[in-house]
Amino acid sequence: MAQVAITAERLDLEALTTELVREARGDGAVATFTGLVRDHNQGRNVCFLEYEAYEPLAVRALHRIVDEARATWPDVRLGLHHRIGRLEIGEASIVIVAVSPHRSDAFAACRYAIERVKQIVPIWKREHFEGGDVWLEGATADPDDENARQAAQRIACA
Amino acid sequence: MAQVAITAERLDLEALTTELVREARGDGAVATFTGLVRDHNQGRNVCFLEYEAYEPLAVRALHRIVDEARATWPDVRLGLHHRIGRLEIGEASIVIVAVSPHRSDAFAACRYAIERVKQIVPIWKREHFEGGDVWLEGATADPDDENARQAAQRIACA
Amino acid sequence: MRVTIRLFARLRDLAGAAELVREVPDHATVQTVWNALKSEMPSLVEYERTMSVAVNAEYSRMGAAVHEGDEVAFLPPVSGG
Amino acid sequence: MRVTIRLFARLRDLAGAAELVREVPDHATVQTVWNALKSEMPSLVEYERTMSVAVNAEYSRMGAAVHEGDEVAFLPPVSGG
Repeated sequence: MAQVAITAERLDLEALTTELVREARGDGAVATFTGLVRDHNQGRNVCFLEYEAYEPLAVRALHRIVDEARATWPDVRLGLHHRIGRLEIGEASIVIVAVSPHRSDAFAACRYAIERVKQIVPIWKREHFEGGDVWLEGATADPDDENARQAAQRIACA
Repeated sequence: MAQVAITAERLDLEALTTELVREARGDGAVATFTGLVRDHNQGRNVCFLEYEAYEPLAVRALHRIVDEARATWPDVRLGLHHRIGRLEIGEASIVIVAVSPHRSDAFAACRYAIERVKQIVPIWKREHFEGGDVWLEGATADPDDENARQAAQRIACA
Repeated sequence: MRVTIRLFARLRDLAGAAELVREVPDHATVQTVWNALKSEMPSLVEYERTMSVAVNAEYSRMGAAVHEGDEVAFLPPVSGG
Repeated sequence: MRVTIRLFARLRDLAGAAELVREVPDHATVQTVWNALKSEMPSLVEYERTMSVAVNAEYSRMGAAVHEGDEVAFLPPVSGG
């Protein structure tokens, strides 16, 4: 199982974790994050979401996040899988796993990773709600924006 | 599956998560923490660990942590399972799951919970290492120590 | 020379196409490609200040040179996670 | 009156018993119970400043009253997680 992936398949947090902790005899901490599709957003009743990615660039952006995290937390091993296509309410759109000797780094790297995903990974979601649909738009992706990167690092509470 | 538990059985993060996210149609974030037995500690080669609990008080202390977290993060649902007995290298001693509408609260409550477990839950581990064994001792448990609680809350980065 | 233009999410909806092939002058930059595209499809201009660009699936800049056969992508603000 | 004393982890090892039943005077407190115990087993005294106490599986204080049949626990610093 690849450390990073963009996939139309159902995500499997447990399999990704198993892969990362294999022979992790020196690691004492695993922090994970899972993003789920919610049934409402900004006052709208959501029916389902549709995720689209610029796949080759999205995979590179995920690898970039892994590299950035390694530079800050050298002992952390990070896995990130993002799903695309149609997702129903309650399904997982993203799973992130951080394995580390100590919990502090595992939590920080995991949190950092989800913040960076929202900043620089070329994925878009179209929300299908009762009465219409709308493309959600967040951050202008710029991996070289050091202010954004530092904001993610502050939020990570390292 | 109970929200909190002290058990000699192998822990099941996925089952606990499934239980907590059932009908979680308004929740978009799941943060988890798993503690694993490491093969070394303070320069010693660890063979295995043995966990002991004062079970009725430990269960109450876990419930207390759930209540404290609810007071700070009312939208978070928290699950904590701690294993006791003999644990081999790489096995999970604790799993914590925090489910929330938003990721910030999920991360904070999850981190808060593990810090509080280490402060106030009457569980002890005996480390069996190459050449002997030793009881590890951390914090003097005092649930009414507000300084300790606030320290946990600061670390949670709420 | 010929380049392939890739459009995503709402930019794709506005253009009515995910992929376009266009002739651009030699020594063109990403900016040249964009200028031609927005002349052709004025509704895209609202993304001019918020979009990102990529060349051959690497993030790039408006001033970057493009070459024969390059894939030039225009990306609305992202919303993954 | 009679109380049950519970000891855990290294306190248990030092005492050589997880559970003891002892007679204590009426109107005893947790402190009374502890004082009797450390007289009997002086090696336990090293935990006097770091231990926690519980009565009937609720955290308590040295000054708390104990009653006939209570379970009084002495807990070394914890190390769960």
